[in-house]
Amino acid sequence: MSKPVEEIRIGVYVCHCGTNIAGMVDVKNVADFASRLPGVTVSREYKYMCSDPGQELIRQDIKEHRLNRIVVASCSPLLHEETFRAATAKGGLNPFFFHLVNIREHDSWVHENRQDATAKANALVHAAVERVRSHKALTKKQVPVNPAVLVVGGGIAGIHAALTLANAGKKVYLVEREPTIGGHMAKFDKTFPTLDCAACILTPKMSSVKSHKNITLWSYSEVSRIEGYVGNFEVTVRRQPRYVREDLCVGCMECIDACVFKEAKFPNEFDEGLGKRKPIYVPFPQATPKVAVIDPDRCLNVKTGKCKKSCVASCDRGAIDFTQKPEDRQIKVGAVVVATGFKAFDAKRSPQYGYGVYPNVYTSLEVERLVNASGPTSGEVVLRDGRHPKTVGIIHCVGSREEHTNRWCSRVCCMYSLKLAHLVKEHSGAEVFNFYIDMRTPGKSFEEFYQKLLKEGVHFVRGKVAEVNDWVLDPSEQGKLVIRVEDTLLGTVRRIPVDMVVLGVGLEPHADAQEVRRLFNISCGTEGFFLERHPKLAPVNTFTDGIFLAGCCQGPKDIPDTVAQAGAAAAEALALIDSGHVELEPNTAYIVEEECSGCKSCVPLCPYKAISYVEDKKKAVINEALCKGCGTCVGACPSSSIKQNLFEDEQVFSEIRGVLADV
Amino acid sequence: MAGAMLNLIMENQTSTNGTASGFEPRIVAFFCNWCTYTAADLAGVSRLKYAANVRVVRVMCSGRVDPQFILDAFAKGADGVLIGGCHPGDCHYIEGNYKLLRRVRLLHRMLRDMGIEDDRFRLEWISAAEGEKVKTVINDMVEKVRKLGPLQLPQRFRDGDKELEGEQLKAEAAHV
Amino acid sequence: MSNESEKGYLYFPGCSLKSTGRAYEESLLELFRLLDIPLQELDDWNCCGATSYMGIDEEAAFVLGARNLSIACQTPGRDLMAPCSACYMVLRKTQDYTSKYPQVRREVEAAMKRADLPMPGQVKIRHPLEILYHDVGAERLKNLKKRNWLGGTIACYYGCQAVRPYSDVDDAYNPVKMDELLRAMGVQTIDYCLKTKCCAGVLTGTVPPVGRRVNYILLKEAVRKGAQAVVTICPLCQINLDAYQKEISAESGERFDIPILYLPQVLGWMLGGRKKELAFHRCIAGRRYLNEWLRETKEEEAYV
Amino acid sequence: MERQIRYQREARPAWGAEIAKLPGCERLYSCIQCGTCSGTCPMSLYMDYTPRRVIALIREGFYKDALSCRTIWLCASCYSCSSRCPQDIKVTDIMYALKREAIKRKVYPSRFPTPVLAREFYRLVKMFGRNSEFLLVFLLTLKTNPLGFLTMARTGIALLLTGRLSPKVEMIRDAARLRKALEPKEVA
Repeated sequence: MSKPVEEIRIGVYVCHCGTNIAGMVDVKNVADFASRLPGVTVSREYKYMCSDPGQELIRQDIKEHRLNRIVVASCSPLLHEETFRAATAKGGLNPFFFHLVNIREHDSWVHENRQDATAKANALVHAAVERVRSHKALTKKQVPVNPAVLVVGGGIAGIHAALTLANAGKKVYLVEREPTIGGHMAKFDKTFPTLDCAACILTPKMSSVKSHKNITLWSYSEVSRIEGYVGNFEVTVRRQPRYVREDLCVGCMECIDACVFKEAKFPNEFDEGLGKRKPIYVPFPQATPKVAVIDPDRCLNVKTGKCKKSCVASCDRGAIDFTQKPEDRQIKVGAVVVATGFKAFDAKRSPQYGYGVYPNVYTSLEVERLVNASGPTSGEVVLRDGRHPKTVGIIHCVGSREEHTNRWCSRVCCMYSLKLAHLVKEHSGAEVFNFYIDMRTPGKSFEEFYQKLLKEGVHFVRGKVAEVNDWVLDPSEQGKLVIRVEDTLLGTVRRIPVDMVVLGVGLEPHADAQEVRRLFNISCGTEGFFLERHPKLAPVNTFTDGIFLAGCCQGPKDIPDTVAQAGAAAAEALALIDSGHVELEPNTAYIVEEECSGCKSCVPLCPYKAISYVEDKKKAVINEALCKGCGTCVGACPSSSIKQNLFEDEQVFSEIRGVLADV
Repeated sequence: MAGAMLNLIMENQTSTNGTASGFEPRIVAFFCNWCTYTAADLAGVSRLKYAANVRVVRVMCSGRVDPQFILDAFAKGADGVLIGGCHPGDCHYIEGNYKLLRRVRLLHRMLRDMGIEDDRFRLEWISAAEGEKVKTVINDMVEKVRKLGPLQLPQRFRDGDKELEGEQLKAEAAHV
Repeated sequence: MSNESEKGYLYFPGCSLKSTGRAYEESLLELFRLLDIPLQELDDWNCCGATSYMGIDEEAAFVLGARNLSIACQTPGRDLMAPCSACYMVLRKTQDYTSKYPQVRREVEAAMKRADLPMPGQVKIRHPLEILYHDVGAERLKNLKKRNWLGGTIACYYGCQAVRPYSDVDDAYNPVKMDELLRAMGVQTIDYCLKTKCCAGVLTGTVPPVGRRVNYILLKEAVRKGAQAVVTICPLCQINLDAYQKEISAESGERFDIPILYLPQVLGWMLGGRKKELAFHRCIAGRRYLNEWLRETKEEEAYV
Repeated sequence: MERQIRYQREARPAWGAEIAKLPGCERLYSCIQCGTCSGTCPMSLYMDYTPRRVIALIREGFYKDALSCRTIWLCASCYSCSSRCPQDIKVTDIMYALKREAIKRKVYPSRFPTPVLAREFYRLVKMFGRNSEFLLVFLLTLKTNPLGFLTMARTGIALLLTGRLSPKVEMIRDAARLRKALEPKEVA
């Protein structure tokens, strides 16, 4: 190059990270090694480089030793790259003259031999020293942020996030798949440990969502496409036809009475199938929006076109509209809160408990509806065969803590099982047995709740139930379900005949979590819940900037934690929006015009249509505003005329040279 | 410096556990920022243990990996090259990994023709959640390359050059 | 009919099918003859080691299995049928362990070398129930059906080892294939929740009170649910349920006299097999019911 | 009165770790003491320690109790525990490992027939390559309970009458080489 060659003066800093690095890597050896590499002016080791004094060290050295390149060997760039860039900038240097070497996550934490780990650290530091020589001064690009937010999922997490954002004056789109918002919480009777009524605390929030001027609520809708990037997402929402016009329906339910099906005969999803509904229905009295919906799989008119359509006639507002089609809405938002919730474990996957075989085996959600005053039995605990149970067994950990099903503890089952024990006992006077492996009551006032249950005379048997069946050994078991379990406190096997079995099913990701993950370009952990950016320090962020998580889609949690997390996600989204702009990494690609042969092979490679071909010049050109910095065109250019900032060929080659220098 | 390095290498060889020859393969890896690099971070956070033979070069997308990088790594003495990208359909940049895949297919054939065994060059899809896979892939690859033995391309180049030089000298001598 | 069943199968009888479980072998051979599926007995097979060997010398247990597998591999291209649940399980476990644990593999390799036998390659070990269900299929059985089952309602008893780890016969807790086959053939079966509960295995011999109690429970529940016969797929299950009914009746004061049959006996009978060939005469309990249920036609009787 | 306490000096935790190294026993330390194994075990009602407790004993290194208990000899190898364990512990294989240890150390309960049967069976198969149920029952009864012949008689006669018990011992052709394969392990 024609520029005057400046003398390269590199500062290398090796972090101990307490013993996290120093315990496995001989940091002194690494610093010594680096000090002997050409161009290295200063090489130091320090206990915690990310601490203030650590950063100060860099700043001072830049001043004192006229350093113009900085290498820090510490942890993952995903964690502290920004920290040290800032420290470099504080020293008066362009932050992109800095490079971070990961000798913790990729080295000290994963190796067991000190010499091997040290040798690897040396090689990686060597690579960085080679690399920074060719670093250039770069600036971050600023892009304005669209102040609207999309909230996906209308359970308590989505509701709370939407209200928080809307109260802060932001435009919110709340998209819910079901005909009503409310999620699982709307189905619950009471909430633990305070036993306050779920509907009483949830329904006011639901109606605020409906009436809030800043919230656009789209139920019976799904996000079908999302494009763009942090601050500027373009989203397509598909609204399913409910065959009832939302703008006209007032929820008077005349149409339901008028339906040609005189009897409600189809299982109501909201009642877990215990209650029945018609093809046209409102899922439950407080449904929001309170607009009827027509089930296309049940409605005679939708299915066959042959129905006298008495519903249409019954509606004096003319709200019923069989011509509705799925409709796509386009919106622009700056941030997205994903709050898609969980799915209850399918109890049929644990066949030893006889769910689906014996009618008196219930899941916990079914019992929530059964004890609910507004449920299908008006809160009366009556079995499927019409009897009232005298003894009830509640089995914890169904589908949880198990290699064959789900390995995790679902976190809420102990507490909701205690709650159900209390409610069932209160509603039916039955003798209740709880079967648990470990009693997990770590939340506020949880242990006190357990104590209360102990005093109420609920039986607690420590042991995982081996099987439930109707095998009879003696007359006392006749007509009962028999629970066979080792009482691990007594150290013997017990047979306990009961009338009703309640399965404390665990929480798991939705069946389509993988598709949702792809849609939003976020990650799932091994168990399938969405992965947060950092388990401690970025619990509501994802690896995609501008997309935040709230509620059980990130992992099982109870209502207080869900609400707290939803608030946090809303706050993160607010922080993003109120900053007004986002800074984009300057890792974009550019074309060196004189070297471009105009072969056009790069043009179709770009998924963002950032590359165009200029006919009169016979050259390709990259629109930097559209480039996302993947470098695919760079890797494919046959004449090497496309470069990528931060990942120039020369920089990668020197890194390769560095890691292999000791061969 | 060279002394210190040699020392380290010597120590390395005595400390290795596997083979009698004490050969420890050097593997250069190109990991994409979003999936595989993050998975390697996860392996670290989970304190999984794997062989120390792999040196990771971070790229934003596996699509950035230029065939030259791979050839260059072999030329500079790598015994193996590993590329880690997002699973098909999961690419942060929509489909950079597909574009890489096309190059890799071609390159595999080329390398084969050059006498570089298939096991020395590997492409793996590893998502951000698959820390465990980082471990198994690295261990497996190290094991396979260890069995193949050193590639020693730089050495072979030097030998080739020498031979060529010799031939030239001979030719010149004959000419004279 | 699948490819496998056209080729036929290698057949590993195991010790029980040559003695206490003779009826199993006889009826199985007859059934496969009626289905026109060739079976070839494994040459010079040895005992699989059953459950006892594992508890004394694990290596020896796997060597016993490996020798049989090695012989089977000398006739490549055919699956190996092991009707006895213990044999089936042990052979499969041998494959599993020799592939999963290098130390086991090394030991077995050394032993095979001593016996001058090649290390076994991959051979698929199959249980007759699963062969009948998948390779033959209910459709074909139905097409070949010659007789209706005039016998009583049946409890399908799967036992333990045929459906447990190392097996792909059916679900380990709730197997249904035997019920499905029999129901397809028009036989009534009960919902038998003890269908995979153990029959106590050799404990009926070594700790008789325990063994008899276990079998009492199995019989009692089957009868309570309305079963008039039990169908098994394992020689040990059969003998345990069959041979001790008198003792069990005496001890419990409840009278048990219920035929314990093998699946191939019932299927073979419905496919037109002969009573004698299907070895019904080897049943101990419930003989009077069998006489009543199994009526051969005049011609058949005359044929004798 | 017997004192009910376990002193730590009697425990050898390292022994538990040794067991966990055996094939099939590797998930021993994953046990969450839920008792599914005991609950599903058809024999647990007769055991002195439930299978879950045996696992606890091994893990804590109480080898004497773990090896001399009746539990391991009451295991009928039905694999119910193994297929149902939520932690995928192969409990049956752990029981086998304990049986082998107990026989090696000769600490199994005396005159308890199961280990005797196992050993007789082992010898028969080693000798002939196949098992003779007739001979086995004969040997077993002789060694554990000579009077048992009387109680066994009814079943025996029924089996003989139906042609299901034959005193003939079958020997495989290649018995010599099989013995060679089993050779270096001399047990029992």
